[in-house]
Amino acid sequence: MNILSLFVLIPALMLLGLWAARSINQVRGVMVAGASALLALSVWLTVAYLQARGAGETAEMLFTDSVMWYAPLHICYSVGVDGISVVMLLLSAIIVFTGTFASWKLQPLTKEYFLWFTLLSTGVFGFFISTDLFTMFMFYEVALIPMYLLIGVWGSGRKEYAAMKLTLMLMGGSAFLLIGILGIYYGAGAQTMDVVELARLHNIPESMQHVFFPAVFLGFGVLGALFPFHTWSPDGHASAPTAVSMLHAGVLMKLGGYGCFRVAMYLMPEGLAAWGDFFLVLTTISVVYGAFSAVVQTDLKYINAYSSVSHCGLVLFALLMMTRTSCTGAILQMLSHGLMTALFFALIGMIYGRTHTRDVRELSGLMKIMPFLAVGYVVAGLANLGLPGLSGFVAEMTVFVGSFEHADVFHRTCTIIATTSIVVTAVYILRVVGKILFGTCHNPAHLKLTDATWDERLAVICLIVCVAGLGLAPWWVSDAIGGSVEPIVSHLLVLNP
Amino acid sequence: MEEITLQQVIFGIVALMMMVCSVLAVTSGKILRAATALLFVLFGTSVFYFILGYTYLGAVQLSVYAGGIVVLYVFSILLTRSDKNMNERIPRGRWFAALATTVAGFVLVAFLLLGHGFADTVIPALEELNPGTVGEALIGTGKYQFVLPFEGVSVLLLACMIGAIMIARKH
Amino acid sequence: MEYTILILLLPVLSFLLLALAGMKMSHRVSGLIGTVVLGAVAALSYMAAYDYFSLPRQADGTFATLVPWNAVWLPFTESLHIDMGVLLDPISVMMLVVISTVSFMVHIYSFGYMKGERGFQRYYAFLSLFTFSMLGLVVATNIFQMYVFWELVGVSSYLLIGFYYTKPEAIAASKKAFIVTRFADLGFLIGILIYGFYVGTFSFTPTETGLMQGAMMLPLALGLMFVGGAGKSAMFPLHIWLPDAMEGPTPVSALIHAATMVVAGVYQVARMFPLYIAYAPDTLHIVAYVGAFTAFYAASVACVQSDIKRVLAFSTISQIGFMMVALGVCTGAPSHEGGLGYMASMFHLFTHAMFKALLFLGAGCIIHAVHSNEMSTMGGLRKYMPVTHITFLIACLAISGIPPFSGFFSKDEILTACFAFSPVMGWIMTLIAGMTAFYMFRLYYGIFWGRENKELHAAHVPHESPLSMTFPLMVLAAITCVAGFIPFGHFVTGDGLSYDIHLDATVAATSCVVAVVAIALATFMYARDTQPVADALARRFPRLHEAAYRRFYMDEAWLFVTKRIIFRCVSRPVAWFDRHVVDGFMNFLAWAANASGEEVQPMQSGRIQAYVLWFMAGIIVLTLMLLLCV
Amino acid sequence: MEVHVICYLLVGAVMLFAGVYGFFTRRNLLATLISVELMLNAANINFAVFNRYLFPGVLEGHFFSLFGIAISAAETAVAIAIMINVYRNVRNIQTDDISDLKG
Amino acid sequence: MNNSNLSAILSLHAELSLVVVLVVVLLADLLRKPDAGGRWFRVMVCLLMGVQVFLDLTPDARSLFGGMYVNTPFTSVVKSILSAGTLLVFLQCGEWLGRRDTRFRQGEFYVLTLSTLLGMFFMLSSGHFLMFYIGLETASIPMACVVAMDKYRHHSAEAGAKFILSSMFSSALLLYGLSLLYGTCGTLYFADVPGLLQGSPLQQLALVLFIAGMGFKMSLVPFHLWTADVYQGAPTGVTAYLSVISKGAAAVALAVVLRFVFPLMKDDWTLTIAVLSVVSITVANLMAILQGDMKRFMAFSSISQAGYIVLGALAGTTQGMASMAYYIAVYVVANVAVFAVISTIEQHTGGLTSRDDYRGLYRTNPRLTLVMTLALFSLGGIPPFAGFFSKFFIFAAAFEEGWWVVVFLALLNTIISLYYYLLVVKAMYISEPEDGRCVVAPMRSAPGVRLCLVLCVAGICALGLCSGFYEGLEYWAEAL
Repeated sequence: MNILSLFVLIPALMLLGLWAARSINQVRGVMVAGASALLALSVWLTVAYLQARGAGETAEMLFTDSVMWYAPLHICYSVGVDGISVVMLLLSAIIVFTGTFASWKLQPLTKEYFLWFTLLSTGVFGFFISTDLFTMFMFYEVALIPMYLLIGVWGSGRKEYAAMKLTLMLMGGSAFLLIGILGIYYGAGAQTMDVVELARLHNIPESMQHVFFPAVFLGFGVLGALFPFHTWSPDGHASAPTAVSMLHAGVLMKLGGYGCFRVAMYLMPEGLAAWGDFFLVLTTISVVYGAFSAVVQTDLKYINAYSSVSHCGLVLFALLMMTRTSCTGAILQMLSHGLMTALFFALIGMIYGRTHTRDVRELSGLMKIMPFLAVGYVVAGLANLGLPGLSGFVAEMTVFVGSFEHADVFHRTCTIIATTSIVVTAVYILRVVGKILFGTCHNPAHLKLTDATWDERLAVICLIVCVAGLGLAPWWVSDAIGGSVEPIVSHLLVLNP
Repeated sequence: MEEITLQQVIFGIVALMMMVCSVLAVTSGKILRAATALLFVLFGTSVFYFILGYTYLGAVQLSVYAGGIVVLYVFSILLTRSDKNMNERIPRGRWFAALATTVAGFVLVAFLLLGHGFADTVIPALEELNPGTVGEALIGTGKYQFVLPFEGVSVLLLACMIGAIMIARKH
Repeated sequence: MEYTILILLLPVLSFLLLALAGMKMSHRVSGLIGTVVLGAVAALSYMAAYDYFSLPRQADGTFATLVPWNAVWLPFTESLHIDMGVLLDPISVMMLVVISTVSFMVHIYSFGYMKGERGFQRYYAFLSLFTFSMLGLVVATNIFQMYVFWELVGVSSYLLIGFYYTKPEAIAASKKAFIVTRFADLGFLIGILIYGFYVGTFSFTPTETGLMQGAMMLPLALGLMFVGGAGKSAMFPLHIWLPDAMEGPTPVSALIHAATMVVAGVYQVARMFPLYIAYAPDTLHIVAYVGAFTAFYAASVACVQSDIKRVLAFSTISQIGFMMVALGVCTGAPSHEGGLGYMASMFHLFTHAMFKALLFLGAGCIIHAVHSNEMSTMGGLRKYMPVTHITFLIACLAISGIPPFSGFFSKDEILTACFAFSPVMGWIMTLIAGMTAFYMFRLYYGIFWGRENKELHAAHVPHESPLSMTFPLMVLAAITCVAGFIPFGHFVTGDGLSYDIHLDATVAATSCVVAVVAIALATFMYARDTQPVADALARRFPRLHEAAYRRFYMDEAWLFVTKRIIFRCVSRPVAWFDRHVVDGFMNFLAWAANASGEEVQPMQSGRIQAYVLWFMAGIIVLTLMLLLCV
Repeated sequence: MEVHVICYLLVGAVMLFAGVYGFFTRRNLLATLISVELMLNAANINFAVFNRYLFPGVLEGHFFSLFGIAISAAETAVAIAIMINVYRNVRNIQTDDISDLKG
Repeated sequence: MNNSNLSAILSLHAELSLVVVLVVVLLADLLRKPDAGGRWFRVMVCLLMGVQVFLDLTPDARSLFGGMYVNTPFTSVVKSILSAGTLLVFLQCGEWLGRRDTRFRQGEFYVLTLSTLLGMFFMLSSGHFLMFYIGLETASIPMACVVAMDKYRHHSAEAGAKFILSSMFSSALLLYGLSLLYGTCGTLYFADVPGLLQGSPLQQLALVLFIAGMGFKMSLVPFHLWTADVYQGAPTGVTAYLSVISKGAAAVALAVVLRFVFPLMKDDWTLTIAVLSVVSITVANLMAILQGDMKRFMAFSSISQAGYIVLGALAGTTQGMASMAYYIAVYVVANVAVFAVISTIEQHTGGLTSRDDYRGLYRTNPRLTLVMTLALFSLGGIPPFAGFFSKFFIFAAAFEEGWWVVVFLALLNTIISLYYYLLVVKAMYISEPEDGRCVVAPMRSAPGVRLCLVLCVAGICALGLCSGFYEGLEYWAEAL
């Protein structure tokens, strides 16, 4: 059996295990065992992948396997990874692992919660290992729907509204996506659904590309929080329980960028040429707009959600720049944003779990009360605003340098506009840090609160280590990604000189 | 000016009667009168069948419809006291909509029928269809023979019988 | 010279140790760790300087540029990548010495100053982090490494300013400092992007072809980079963060906001100096004008401030203005042909670092003694704190440009360079030098002479600081006394060739006279118990005094920009737009679906006649559709 | 001169739409049912007429009519049974009485 | 009767076996005590149906009775699906039928339902419009009796009356349409009509009348208005049957007829079907949003599902046929599961079918809720449940024929449909009951219902993930 299938099999086994679990300890046991296994697997995969590349493996996808599934429509269960998927799998595994610990004490209906959570992660893993359009889309949707219940049942605030809005908007995106996928399949002569194969054929008529590129890009873009289809993000994230926000902002939103790159751009370069500038403007707006919106928010999660809009906008922005460096930067940004936003949401969840408020006006002086969480928050904030040595800097700089490589003045102007977001980011991050962590605590009820417990510490430390690890030693990730971005970008560049 | 045949005369009278009675059947304020009008229409229909030479069909029409169904109607009208509380007034807007739709439909159908250009065929007057032919076709299994529909209808009738009894009987 | 990497690694190790395990240590242990490590760093720096300058000069008479360490950290493209490494050349070695010296002194000093403070370990950790970042900045092998450490320095500064995180002023000041410099860094970043794109490298020494391609855009790139430098070095109008940054602990102000970090901008311009001279002389002159204006502005504000740290802060701004001017007035690389300013600037940077650190540390002692920054709580302190008094006086004399203290020599070179550029500039700078002497002695008299705040001092008798604090004062004072005689021109010049410093008699005399007159004026106005002249002046020009005291309303302008424009005019509308227009549209779609559902609901009226009416209507419509369309 | 086929068809059409109109306007369920009878009859006439006039060779239309009569009889029987059931439930058979389910 | 005739008769094995079941049930009903619980009687019926499911399949195409009856492998598979669906409905009906006020009528229920199924079989296998019409009527008239079966409940009677009246109206128009077709073609044999079609305006009218009649059966907008009322008023088991079996049969029959009888008028009927499909999906979705009663809500859901189903007919290709049959199969299991849950709750709470009564259901009946959730997700087209695959295939089929815009509009509508399915999910999982306690107490459903639910869940999960079923359908459809 193919090693990659384990990424789907393990969560499936976890689902069975959870179903059979009778006590909360058994549930936790299953979760920890499964999440650790996934983490170990993804680390192993990363190492194996780098070794294989080091040994001179040049195929676009490694560890490939393909089993015919629905022959009449050429649907296969095909798997394979390149550098991009490998890092995405790694990211997902890390966040599932930490998310498990972040929801260690979740009540009530713990078992059900983890069931849906695991289903969600099944979808995520499945998406990243798939190279078949249909299975990709299937896993994409598998990942979306558990969100509804996870937010609706275990969320907070206007959870019903938010859950519904999030689900419907994302499903709206997937409606666009589905029509696009059908367009690709039939446009390419209904011969195959394999992404690599489709790219090699490269025979979708230009007129069809002009129609279906925006459909696919928009479809994935909704999940990537593309302006103006991002409004599910603030409401959804604000209402979701901690680990779900982590997984959603950390991984699920990355599905959007990944899909835009792997499917929309890779398969329809002529469509990209026609629509690229239009979407570039939207993403530029996303980047700046998200940042400015975050400045005046008062709910911590809203701040982070808008920040995610800005950062995920940067992912799409960089992809549309179509240079090797910028695309590498986009992937790095996905990775980096995934880690740091997960960290953010974890911390916000932990703070909220104690204070029962996320309003920045009601929180103050937490540094003294819960120093561990506060320091974690500062680190997350610094990562978010792009402090060198943490992951955000690496990603953003790669994006900006790469984007500025574009020969076109319009693109470079957009880049300069996008760079302004880093100042605004600093404004809202420092505003929050200053308000809630520093100063003296005004609320006497908060004085009695305790600092993080071991499970929370584990999750936070794990994420901080990853954020710092990526920030301090970016070269290997950058190389691995760059190598895999290369064929895709050169495919694009041949057509869009 | 050509001679007017008996067939034409009968047709004209019957057709006129049927049309008038049709309208009466749906407009009459008294339901028993409507049922009577229906009866006349059904008679008229069987006359048509006779004119066409489909004696067997006409006979069936007479016995089943005029003999069976209309009686059923009369019984049920009396049973449900429909003749007593007949309130047929409907709001003007709805009436207008109903009329407009009907007229539109009729105009459409009539227009299409007239526009189709059906061949002007002559049929031999009063030439009857042999009931034996009918019987043969009814039990044959070949093409243009109808044993299977016959079986199907029998199942249908059986089912309807069971259903109607189930619904109508008191427990 | 591979060991130079240790200069970087040691502080970072110390930082990690203190940050991760600091909470478990006693104050003493953690302080010792930090101090000892810094001592080692200082020793290594001196060794590096010695080793470096004792290497034989190259054939062309310059010191070789050494790169003992360099590795690709983050690859972008073939030619563009961020390297991390150590670059040794005269200015970086000079900076190593300055930073490690001042940092070491501050470490020792903090032992006494921060004694018993909550978060002592954290303080030392941050100090180590800062030192590491600053050292990394100066030894950067390429512009992007410089940017990396530039940002790190900014964050360390943020953390240290906000050290007293329960004080609202400290929080606000740290935030302001970070955001203002961040804004300036945006310019730096864009400058780097342009530089990288057009020149094709991030290295300080681009290839010939790269320069050919990028010559057109270099002025713009360098100008944008200077914006970053101006932010860090508190050039007008980006200076507003620096006075507020005094909310941090005083040793931090000495280290970061006087001696090292704030001169990063100067260092950056010096680093790019060859490119400025060759490709963007006009940009360089803009630097000079900005510097000159800033120097004047800051000096005039400093004349009326009452908070001693604020006075010192404005003095710092003014002095950095001097350095900028010195760089800006250069018209060529060779010291004899318009390149004197480069040497002068670096020299002033060096001497200023020492005496300004001394001033701040002295101010720290005073604050430590009277528990206040306000001059009104001081006066007559010379009796209580003799060591502080003497060292402070030395520093004041140095900054005023009185021979034989170091400031005289460096400032004299600057003035010479200015006069060489244009007499107007020369005279302006001389005037500002006079103002410097005036406000410094106003400060000096206000603290140590003048009317004593008896009630306060009776309640809490001021006392001399412990040795851990006075020792650094004495060391720095000693350096201030002798530094002027260092043959600086031998080591650092615009073109790398050795240059003998010789005083221009006219300039020296003029500046001396101006300084003395200014000191005399200050003595006349402030040395006595009462200050009739100063009060009269303040009464005569109330508007001007008020404006100067309020720093010419720059903070109000800042507040206006942030609160009104960014917060209220951009962010609020954007957020409103997001909620009500973008999101409103989504909600509208949902509402529309619901509403149209209610629109079609009457169709389902429950009346069978209506149902078949629809049925019939459907047939008619479909038929018509087919008849007409197919 | 013969009676043209179209004459029969028009009579059928009049019956059909009389039935349609009746269905639209009648409120008594039995009256509605009477209208449907008209409609069914119209179709049956058509079959017979087409068969006789246009395609006299085989008896498809004839049989269609025949079975049509049978089926409409069955329908009527069931319908009347249901009407009586309605009457038992609500003691009335106006259409207004069967418009509870709506919306 | 000669040998070939005998073998011809035997070739009707699907119908014959169904008739045998029918007769056995009729006799058994006559023999049993009317007021007994009738459990064994129900078990017997289900067992017989279980066997019958496998007797429908035939590997080769046959045309019998001079073309009056045409049986193809594909229609035989569809018959099998319908039989299986009927079996599922029977399983879930046990609880309702065993009730004191209905138990003496269960024999009639089975007989009538089976005769409608027989009618559908005839309809599917007909080779002549007369046969088709008889099948259609057999499939609907007894249905009216079953709808009105809860005869002392006013709503059931009302539903029955509405059903029979609108059914008659539509069948009269259909008949008229067929007469026009006959008048213009001269024959009604499926095999002969294509050669005689000209696409004249009168034939267009006939086509529309025909489609309208079938649209009535499938409840396509605007011929759908009876649906909600009848579904709500009919006994829940009957609603389940109506919503899946008769709808599925009508859809396949329509598709087959359109494809093989009207190939020359393809432009006409594709346009009509496209319009009907889009309008059905949209209007039904908009209406479904507003519904609070579960049965009524499911009625609108089924209307919109019908809109999706006819997309397969719209394609009119082999793939379209296969995906349509697949869609129906998937739709059967999901919808029957939903109705099984609704009916169970209804039976145990004395007739509660409002969505608000489902609040907090998860706390009291987690398994039922889970089944309901899976079924709704499948209906909404959420992977990995079968509904996702069926939607994808049917969209692909329509897309292949160039109906991009229709597919896109249908896709947009899936968002709305997801919305209202989630409303139910929300009620069950998220919403707080009015007084904090769920009105539905914990309950244990009857064994038949449980078996039905297990089968349905198995179908929901397996039909999509195991590709064999669809590939088989595609294979059979190619032999069509």
